[in-house]
This record gives sequence, structure tokens and C-alpha cells, in this order.
Amino acid sequence: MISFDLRIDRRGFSFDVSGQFDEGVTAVFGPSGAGKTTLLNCLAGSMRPDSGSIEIDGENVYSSADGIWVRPEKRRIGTVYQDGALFPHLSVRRNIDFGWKLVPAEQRRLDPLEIVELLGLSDLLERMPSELSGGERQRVAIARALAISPRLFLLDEPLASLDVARKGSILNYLKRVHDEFKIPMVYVSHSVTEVVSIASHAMLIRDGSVLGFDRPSALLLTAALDGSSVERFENILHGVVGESTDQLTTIEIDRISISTRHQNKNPGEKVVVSLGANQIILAPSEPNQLSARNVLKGRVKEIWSSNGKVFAEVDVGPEIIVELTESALNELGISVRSDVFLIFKSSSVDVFDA
Amino acid sequence: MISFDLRIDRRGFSFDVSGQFDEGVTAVFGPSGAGKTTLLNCLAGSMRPDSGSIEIDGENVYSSADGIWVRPEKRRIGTVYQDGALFPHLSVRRNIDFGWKLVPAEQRRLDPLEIVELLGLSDLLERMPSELSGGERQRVAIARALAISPRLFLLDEPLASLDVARKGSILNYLKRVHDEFKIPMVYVSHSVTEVVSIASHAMLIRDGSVLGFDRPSALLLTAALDGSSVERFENILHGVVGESTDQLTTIEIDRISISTRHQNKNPGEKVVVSLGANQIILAPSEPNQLSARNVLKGRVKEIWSSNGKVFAEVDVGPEIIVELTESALNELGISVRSDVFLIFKSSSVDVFDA
Amino acid sequence: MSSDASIIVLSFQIALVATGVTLPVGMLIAWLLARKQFHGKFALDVFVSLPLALPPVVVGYALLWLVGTHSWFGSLGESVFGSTLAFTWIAAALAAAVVSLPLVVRSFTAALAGVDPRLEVAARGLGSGSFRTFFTITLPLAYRGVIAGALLGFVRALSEFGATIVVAGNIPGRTQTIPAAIFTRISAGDSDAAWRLTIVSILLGVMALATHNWLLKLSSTVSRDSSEVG
Amino acid sequence: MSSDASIIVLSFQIALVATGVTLPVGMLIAWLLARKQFHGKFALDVFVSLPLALPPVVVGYALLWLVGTHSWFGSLGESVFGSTLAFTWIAAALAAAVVSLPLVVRSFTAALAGVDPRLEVAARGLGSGSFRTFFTITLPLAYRGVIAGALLGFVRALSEFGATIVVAGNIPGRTQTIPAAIFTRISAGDSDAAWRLTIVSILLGVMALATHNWLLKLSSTVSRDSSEVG
Amino acid sequence: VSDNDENIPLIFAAASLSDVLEDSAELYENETEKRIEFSFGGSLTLANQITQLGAPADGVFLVGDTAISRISAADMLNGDGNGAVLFNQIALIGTNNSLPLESLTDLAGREGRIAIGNPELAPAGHYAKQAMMSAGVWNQLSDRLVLTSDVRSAMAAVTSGNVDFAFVYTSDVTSSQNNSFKQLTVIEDGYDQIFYTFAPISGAANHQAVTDFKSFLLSSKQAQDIFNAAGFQWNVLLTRITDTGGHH
Ligand SMILES: Nc1ncnc2c1ncn2[C@@H]1O[C@H](COP(=O)(O)OP(=O)(O)OP(=O)(O)O)[C@@H](O)[C@H]1O
Ligand SMILES: Nc1ncnc2c1ncn2[C@@H]1O[C@H](COP(=O)(O)OP(=O)(O)OP(=O)(O)O)[C@@H](O)[C@H]1O
Ligand SMILES: [Mg+2]
Ligand SMILES: [Mg+2]
Repeated sequence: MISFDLRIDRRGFSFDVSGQFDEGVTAVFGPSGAGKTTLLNCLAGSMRPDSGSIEIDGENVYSSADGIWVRPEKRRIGTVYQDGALFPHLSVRRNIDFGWKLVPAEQRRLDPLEIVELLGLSDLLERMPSELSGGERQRVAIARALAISPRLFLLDEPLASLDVARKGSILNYLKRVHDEFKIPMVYVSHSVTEVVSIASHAMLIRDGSVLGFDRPSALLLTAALDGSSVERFENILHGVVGESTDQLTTIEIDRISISTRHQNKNPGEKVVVSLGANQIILAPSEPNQLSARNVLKGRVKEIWSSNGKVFAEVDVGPEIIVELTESALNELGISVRSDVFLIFKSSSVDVFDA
Repeated sequence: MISFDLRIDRRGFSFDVSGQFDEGVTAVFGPSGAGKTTLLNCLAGSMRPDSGSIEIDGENVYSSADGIWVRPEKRRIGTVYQDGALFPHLSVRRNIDFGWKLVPAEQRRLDPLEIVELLGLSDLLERMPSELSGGERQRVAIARALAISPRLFLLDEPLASLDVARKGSILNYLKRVHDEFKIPMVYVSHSVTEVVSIASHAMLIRDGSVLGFDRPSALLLTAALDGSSVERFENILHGVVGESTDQLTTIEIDRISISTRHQNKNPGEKVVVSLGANQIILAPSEPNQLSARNVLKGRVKEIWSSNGKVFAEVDVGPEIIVELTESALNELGISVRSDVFLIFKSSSVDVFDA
Repeated sequence: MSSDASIIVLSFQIALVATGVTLPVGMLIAWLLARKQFHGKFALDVFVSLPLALPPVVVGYALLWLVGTHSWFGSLGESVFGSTLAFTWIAAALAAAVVSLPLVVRSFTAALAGVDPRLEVAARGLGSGSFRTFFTITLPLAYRGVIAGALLGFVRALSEFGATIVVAGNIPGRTQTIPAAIFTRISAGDSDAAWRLTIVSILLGVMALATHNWLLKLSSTVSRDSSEVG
Repeated sequence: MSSDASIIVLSFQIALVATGVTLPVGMLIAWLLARKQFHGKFALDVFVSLPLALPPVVVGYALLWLVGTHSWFGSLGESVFGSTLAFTWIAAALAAAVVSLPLVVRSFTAALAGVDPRLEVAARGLGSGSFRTFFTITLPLAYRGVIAGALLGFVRALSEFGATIVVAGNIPGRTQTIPAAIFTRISAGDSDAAWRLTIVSILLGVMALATHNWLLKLSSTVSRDSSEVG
Repeated sequence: VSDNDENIPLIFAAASLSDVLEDSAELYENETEKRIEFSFGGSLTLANQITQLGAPADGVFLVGDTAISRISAADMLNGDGNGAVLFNQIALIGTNNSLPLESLTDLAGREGRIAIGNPELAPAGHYAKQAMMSAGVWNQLSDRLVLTSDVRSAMAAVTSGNVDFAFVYTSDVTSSQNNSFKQLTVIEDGYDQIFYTFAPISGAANHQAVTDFKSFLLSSKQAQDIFNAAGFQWNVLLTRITDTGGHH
């Protein structure tokens, strides 16, 4: 549990952010220059705010009022910097070892070898940072920060220059690390899909102020209605893997089941499912003969509209938010309490390890 | 027109890439460590390959056989480096001016003031690079490279740490620059959506070799079937803006029209439309009563399947590729030459300036 | 006895001229050493550094021999200047330059070598030739070492004694620099006068150091970093 | 006249001891100057740099006063060593150290200041205290300037003459270093013997420089950059 | 800096003479409007500069035998007339609390280190060594000796409290208004006469001007007073001859 209240004044930028992060994963969103990196720097202790306080697990690590300042090396916070900040004079191996060696053996919970393996760095261990590609550098930065088995893990757009395949596998690894060791994470990203699957909370920052801090779905809805900060709204649903065929895998969520592309998962595995609000079609009556593998019956619970966008919350068992247009709404005569059918393709559903 | 043939041997990595880029925009894809940055560095002249040749507009700028090596400052190639490489001792203004001042006045085709304005840097001109956020730094790097009115413009994941809103506006600006001045661009990216709208060709690199070089749609299809290098397949269609209502804008493409979210565009404006293959639903007969604003009739021209994924090319006027599952294919009895309906939401369509 | 003022002016003139020579020459050599590979690189390095390894008196004798009428260089100098350079203020400046050059070169080389070559690459790509790149990118980024080297060189030139007195003599009003005058006054037992000039030396050193720090501050916009880690 | 070999050994011993003192002291001072803000920073800077601004002979006299019985430091030294330090090889090492310290401090300061503080911040965040961070990150990243400073300091100590001869005298077998011996031999008109030691000086300088370059290469894995811009 | 340095005679002179020579040159210039320039340094260094490296000296004013013999050996002196112009003596000084000494033999009985100029380098050291040898105390004292580079450092060794005794010139004692040491005794004999030689360099462009200046010194009461005040003694023989005009 980290609670903080931070104030900084720079010419042209004033920063005033407070909040509490629990042991889950918190996603931090916001446009370029919003103050996301500033927030992480303050938590990590690499920047000292003008005033405020930071408390980690009941320990006051910073308080301007009481003159408390715990030095960064005493905080055991793993930070993945936006620019990597790899040590240019140390090989990849020694970069990763650097912090690990300093952790008392009994506090080491992550095995550097496994980290290296999972981040696909095994062949690069003897390279110098100057001999790495951009994406390789980012992975080394992640490994280095993880290796200290941090009490809190801060990631500043760590996957920005990685390909999809790597992104997915690293995200899954981070999630596993998080679940297994309950290391709270703060994850700065511009990509909603990247974070949605992993975050339990989300904070939206703009111009140095918190615009919203909530469950990701709730925050995303605000942000999506607002339209500028995130691409789109994603429904995040927790479920377990059902049966699989060659092409499809079913995921059981509450009372319903959803078809997805084939997943390499065993029945019973817990997963998180993300489904874009704009990928779902609404129909007032049951459609037939569609390629879409998912047709769910439900009842409209709520309708918001803003900036020409309309979102409808439909209770199909879990609640799912659908983006639609005003014209469709009117034409189909849908309103709160209407019974409707949600239609979406199996390929519209992204599945992540829970 | 740039043609090149480049070979480099590093321990653990051998690079052998050749190709021709015309005056359009070429997207370069590939996993981390594939050799994308290496390719750009060779073209820019910041790295000298072991052997090969490079010809730009008929001028031989490198040839190991003939011992030709045109120094980078003579090539007039604008490069946006992956890590920015801003000059830390110069203000934002002087970073941007740096190359611009060196261009003979009659060759200056871009106005630095306009560049600065469009990239949202006006307020940051007197800052030092160390005082910028990650995204701000990337934008300055773009401005600096553009300011030299380059003959060839190389971008190495320039939008990686930008928010959606900025990404869109910068992409549109780049496209305008490209169209107006016919500056060939080579654009490295991991994000298909980012590039698809702007590229006329795409190159897929892995492990230092070219896996494919084609129109983006064709290459994307290969890559999407293969499944590891890109998120998904995007249909790219060229059209003009039709009429708009408060919520919707129609785009006329060949004989058909498509509903999209409201666009701030005038009727008759040329646009590019991108539509994810996985966002389209196929139906054998005309559906009724759906929230989806687009229902297009067409005939299946071709069906590919690979790795459990099925793609169907449907001629609806333009040809549109739809991703579906084998079970849907079988269940609906769809085969080549079937008449089908394509259903997709207005919010599934992304619209870019042409 | 020539006045303190004229001694100070002469010393200053000699040190300035010496520095005016060592800075560009030192920069050129440092650039060669830091950025180029060539045959005889080590030899150049050794040659430039020698005056540091030798007692100044020996350097003085070597220079005297070099500019003396016996040598080719000396006769060249004689035909240019009309007379031998030995025992002129030019010889004093030469001695100061030769003795301070190793300090300058060593500082400059370390500074230039520390500049990230990728930034030079970026500048080249923006159309800046290697010459311009050097002056607009490399040099400003190496400023700490360059300013430190210039300070070392200038102050060393100001305090140079052993080589100067051999090659330029200790001629009041013509080649007697502050160190030589201090030496002379100590020898003559005039410790008050020696003290006066010693204090002047200290003041000049403080001034040079203050200028150095001021130049550093002036160009340190580079690193306006706000990290303030406990 | 004592043998060349014993003179060389003594010189070497004195220069090594002097360097052994200047390197840690210089590093500490450089670190203070490069990374800390405190009152009296400029005064420290001036104090350390003074020996560079002064003719070595003056430094010698100042040291002679310092180790003399009149001063607090001198009486301390006397009670520790049993007699005054003046005219012992320790005084020679002290002179060499004082005279080479400014070179060392200046080079080290420029080198430390050039290290990107963000890397230190990153190291702190990984649990490395400021002490360890200094030795594992800052120092290795500043290696060029550090090695150059060590070279300058050692070579300057080897060639130190003016201050040494005043505070330590010119006592064959006890305090007569190579430069002092060369001076003596030149004065005595024994130019062959002077030449021999001059050549030894040159060789020692070359060896020091070769070691310097070797150390640089050893630690230059840092910048194995492959950029080769014509 | 004069515009025709060429015509001004340049005399290489022992550094210990700098004060007196500059004052006399000023006197000379006032009376004759002729300028003289000096280059000061250690006598041996100066001799080496002239004989081995062709330094452009028109005349020399050096202390001791060794330096002048080197110039003479290089055939750069004109026959006779180059004898001693000035004399000096050796004195023993000690710290303020030292007791006066009757003779060098007493020195052997006292504790403490003794500074002398390195006999190979500094004439003063050479003479001090001679004095100790003839007093028969050299062997006893040599362990307690501290060899300095020149006589001034030997003196500073006493004034700073690092040694107890030092051998210096009487002229040094006179010129130093320093009360941190005490002159214990003047050593009258037991060593070669300490003399300064003033001679033009044969073949030098301005050697006649040097001769003129020398004549002036030997004939001007005012100039001689300057030297006397500093503790030097003139060679009376020479001044008398000069008084009668011309030394040939
Ligand atoms: N040293 C500094 N001095 C002055 N302003 C600064 C400094 N560092 C950052 N800023 C400003 O502070 C604001 C917040 O910066 P921060 O790096 O936290 O943004 P960010 O949200 O991480 O953005 P991005 O997504 O682009 O990385 C920006 O407007 C930036 O320009
Ligand atoms: N100086 C070097 N020495 C040895 N290998 C290097 C060097 N620089 C890069 N490499 C290797 O060359 C390969 C290609 O690197 P490159 O930077 O071109 O990749 P990339 O496609 O740009 O990757 P990314 O998307 O991660 O930036 C990588 O495997 C990298 O590790
Ligand atoms: Mg940031
Ligand atoms: Mg790359």
C-alpha cells in the first residue's frame, strides 16, 4: 500500500498529485507531458518533490513537513525508466546482476536466470548496452529492475518499442510475477490494451493533476467519453478457460460463455478477457446466420452519451459496455431496460493470463 | 527512388537486406532485434555496412565495390532516431534550427515555425532536452529531422511514447508533408495501425533478412496469417468524404459508402480508411435490426486459411478482407463465389487524411 | 629593478600568447588522439607529453638548443625574426607553451573522447560537416574538460619558470616573468618584494580559477538536471 | 655522486608515494567539487589549485615553512616522526604530491562532472548506496578523465624539481631525485651523466604513457561503438 | 621593451647580485643615458648557457671559480684583467636561541642539523665545505649536513626552523632584514677567496659597452656604496687602479 501527496512547481508546469496504490497493478495514463514520469520519479526517490509526503507499507519515506527523506537505495523500488538508463560500461549480465547482488539472499524472490529466460535475453548476456537494439534495451531495463525483487515496481512505458508477440509474453510474465509475489506495480502506458488486462486500478493524469482514479473500466469509460486520452473503451472480464477446439476456445464468465480464438490454455485456467466496446454490435432481436461466434442476450442497464458517442451498459450476466451511435440507438428503439443481443466476433476478444 | 543492397556481419547477427523504396511511404516491420534500426542507419550513412551499395535518386551514395561513400552530411536524409539523440546542450529551438540553418534557402521547403506549431512544441522552444518528457523529446526529434527538408525521411518508431491524440495528429501531419513535398519516407513501427494508413509499401524484416516486401495490405495478410509479427490485418481503402451528420460521416469508396464516426472534414476531401479484418462480421443473408451502421453486400473472391485463422476476401466494390473462424465458415456454408453481407460498426472504421 | 606592474604585464602577455598557441594546437592534437587512428599516434602522444616527464630545466636546454643558432629550426627562426629567438619574450612564450601543452592535450583528449559519438552522427546526418560538427557539437559537449584544460594550461604557463629561465633568461623588462622575478628577489634576499609578487601570483591564480568556474557555469545549461537524490 | 640506479629507485619511490596520496585525496576533493554544494567550495578549489599558479620554488618555500617547527603542522610532524620532515624523502614526496594535486583534481572534477547523473540515480534506485554507486558507476564512467589525471599526476610528480629541492634539499642518496640529479650534473658540466638521466626520464614518461593508454583500452569496453562515419 | 635591444649590452649575472646591479644600472643610465640589461641566474647555469648553447651574453658577472673558468676555457674571455671585482665571506647563522660560536670546532660540539648549499651546485656550499675541512670538522659534521640547492634555501631552512645552522654569505645576512635567525660568526679563512668576476665576453657585439659599465662601477663612489651596503667588499686593488684611469 503506497499513499502519496506530491507537489512540484516548475516554470510552465505545476504538479499536484495524490492517491493511494494498493497491492494491485495501477495503470497511469495521460497525454505526453502530463506528469507520469514525474510521478514515478517521486515515488522511486529519484526526484524530490517540493512538498508533500509518501508512505509505503506504513513507512514514511518522504514527508516535507517532518523533514523525512528515505534515500532511494533504501526504498527497494524497482524502476524501469522510459529511456532505459542502462549502465553503458556494464554488460547486460552485469547490468542485471547489479541490483540483485545487493539484495540480501533471504529477500530474493525472483531468479535472475528465469527473468532473463522469460525476457528472451539469454543470448545477449555478454553484450554491451551499445550493442543492443531499442527493444532489447527495454527488456534489459525490465530485467534489471525485476532482479531486485522490489517492494514496488514502477514501469514507465516499458513495452513501447516491442513487437506484439513480445509485448504479450512480457505482460503475461509481469502479471505472473505480480500474482505470485504480490508486488504492487505502477504501470505508465499510452496503450489501453496493454494495461487493461493487468491493471486493477487506473489513474488518469493531465497537466500535473489527477483527472480520475478508479477501477480501469470505470476510468476508461470516463476517458473514452472524453475521447482524448485513450483509444477506446475496453471491457475487462474475469473468467476461466472452458473447452477448446482447433480454432476456438470458450471462456466461462459468470453465467455466460464467450468464444475466442484458440488459446493455448488448459480448461479451468483463470484468464482476463478484454473486449473493445466498439467491437460489439447491438441487435434488438436475436439475429441468425452471422459469422460472429458470440451472441449474448441481455438487458440495457444504463446509457451515457457525450461528444456524439453513445455507450450502453448491458447486463448479460457480467455487465458489458457497448459503443454505438445515436442513430442506431434511435433506429433500433433501444433504451434503458430494453432486451438486446450483443454480437461480437471471437477475434475481437483478447485473452490474457489472469 | 532509393535502391540498396546491404550486408553486415556481427557476432550473432548477420544482416543482408536489399530493396527499392519509391517516393511513397514504406513501412518497415519486424520483431525486436530484427535489424530495422540497422537498415535506417545504413541508409542515413551513420553506419557503414560491410559491403553492398546504396543509390538515391540515381546517385550512388555507397558502393563497396567502387569504394564510394558519400558522407552523411551530403545525403540530406532526415532521421528520427529511436532514442531521439537530441543535442543536450542546445535548447529545443536550437536543436530544431541546427540542420535547418545549413540548408540553402532555396532548398527549404518546410517552415520550422509551422513544424513546431503542428507538433505542439511552441511552448517548449526555450527548454533544454533534459527538461522534456519522453514524448516531448520524440516530437522534437521529428521536428529537427523535418526541418532540413530532407530528400528522404527515416523514422525509427517515432510515435512509440505518444498518446493516441498526438499520434493521430502527427501522423496526419507527416502524411501531409509527404504528399505535398513527395518526400519518400521509411517508417519503422511495431504498430500496424500506426503505419497502415500512411504507407504505400511495407517491408517485413526478421533476423536481418527481408521476409516480405509488398503493398501493405498484401504484406499484412502474409504477416497476419503467420501471426507473430503484426497484431492484425487492416483493410486500407481510399475514398472521399461524403455527407456528415452530428454523429456520423459517410465516406464514399468506389461504388459504396461507409458510415464512420463524425469526422471534422469537408465533403469531397480525400481520406484513407482503415478497417480491421477482425472487426467485420459476415452474414450469408441480409441481417436486419442491428446497431452496426454498415452492411455491405459482396461476393467472396478468395479464402485463405492458416494457423487456425481464416481470411476471406470479399468484393463489395472495393475488396475487403474479413477474418473469421473455420466454424463460422462451415456453419454459414460460405465458400468462394458465395454472396455475403459484411457488417461492421461505424466506430470500427478509422479515417485518416489521404 | 623593473616595476612589479611591468613584470605582471609581461608575464600575462607571455602566458596569453602561450595559451593562444597551446589551445588550438592542443585541440588539434587532442582531436587526432581522441578520434583518429593513424600510424605514429603513440609517438605523437609521447612527443607531446614529454615536457611533462622531464624537469623543466631540461626542457629549457632542449628548447635553447632548438632555437639556438646551431639548429635548422633556430636558423629558420633567425632568418624570419632577424635574430635568434633565444632570450626574447617569444622564447619565454614558447617555453611556457611547450611545458603547458601536455596538460592541455591530456585534458582535451579525455574530454573529446567522452562525447557520445552518436550525437556527432546525428549532427552529420543533419547536414553538418565534420568541421562544423566538431565546433557545434563535440566541443560544446566536451566543455568541462576543455575549460579545465585551458585553465591548467594558462595557469601552468603563468607559473612556468625552469624552462623559461634557461631559454629566455631572466632579463628584467624583457623576459623576466613573475616566477623569475620571485626567484631573483629571493636570491637577492629581498623577501618583501618576493612576497608581493607571490601574492600577485596567487591573485592571478584565483582570477583564472574564478574565470574558469564562471565559464563552466555559463556553459552548464547542458546539465540543468533537477535530480536531487539525498 | 650516487649511482643512477639508486637515484631512479628513489625518484620512483617518491613519485609513487606522492601519487598514492594524491589519487584518493584528489578523488575526494574532486567529488566534493563536482557533486556537492557547500560553503567554502570556491576556497577549497582555490586552495587546491594554488600550487599550480605559483612557481614551484615558492611552493617549496611555503612547504618548508609549513613543516618547520614554527607551524602547528610542523610541530605535529616533529612529534610523530621524531624530527622535522624537511630534507627527508617524505618531504620530497609531499612536495611532489602538493604540486601534482591540482592537475589530478582538475582532471578528476571534469571527469566526474561529465557523468550523467541519471545513471547514478538509477543505481541508487537499485539499492546501491552513494558510496558504492560512486565506485561502481561514477568512477568507471569517468575513467578517461581519471586515468588521464592519474597519468598527469604521476608524471608531474616524477619530474617535480623546484619545490622538492627547496623543501627536501638535494642530498644525494637521500633526497636527490632524477630532476635534481640532472640539474646538478648539468651545473657540474657533466653532460654525459645528465643525458643518461634525461633519457631515463623520457623512458619513464613513455612507460607511464603506455600504461595510461593500456588502462584506457582495458576499460574502454564502454564505447565499443561501431559508428564509422567517413 | 626597447625597440633596439640589439645595442643594449646584456650581462649574465649571478642572481644574488640582482638588487645591487639593477640599482647601479639605474645610476649609470641617469649619468650616461646608456642602458644595461641583465639576465640573472645561478652562475653555473649562466656559464652553461653561454658556453654550450651560444646565449647572446655581452658580459658576465659571476661568483666563484668554476663558472668563470668554464667561460675562460671556452676562450670567451680576453686575456688578463678579469680578476676578482668583489669579495664576499662565509658566515654561520643559527636560530634565534643559538649561542654565538667562537670557531667551527665549537659547532661540532653543538647538536642540530646544518644546511649548506650543495657543494656541487652552489658556490657557497663549496666554500663552506672547504672551511669545515680545514677546521678538521668535516668528517664529524657531514652526517648532520643538509644539502640545499642554493644558499638562500639554506638560509630559509634556518628561518623556518627546520635546521639549526646554515652557512651563508655575509652579504646574505646584511641584505636580510630578518630577525628569525642570528649571525653566529663570520668565517674569515679556511676557504678559497670568494670573488665575483665581471668581464666582457670576447667577440660579443657590445663588449665595449660592458667594459664601460665595469669602469663606471669601479670608479663611481655611489655605485660602490650600493654594493658595500649590501655586504660586498670591493677589490680595493682594482678600484684604486681604476681611479688612476684605465686598467690596461
Ligand atoms: N527538468 C525539467 N524542467 C522543467 N520542466 C520539466 C522538466 N522535466 C520535465 N518537465 C516538464 O514537466 C512535465 C511533465 O513531464 P513528465 O516527464 O512527467 O511527462 P510524462 O507524463 O512522463 O510525458 P511523456 O508521456 O511524454 O513521457 C512536462 O511538461 C515536461 O515538459
Ligand atoms: N554494435 C552492435 N554490436 C553487435 N550487435 C549489435 C550491435 N548493434 C545492434 N546489434 C544487434 O543487431 C541486431 C539488429 O539490431 P537493430 O537495432 O537493427 O534491431 P531493431 O530491428 O531496430 O530492433 P528494435 O525494434 O528492438 O529496435 C540485434 O540483434 C542487435 O542485438
Ligand atoms: Mg514520461
Ligand atoms: Mg531499433
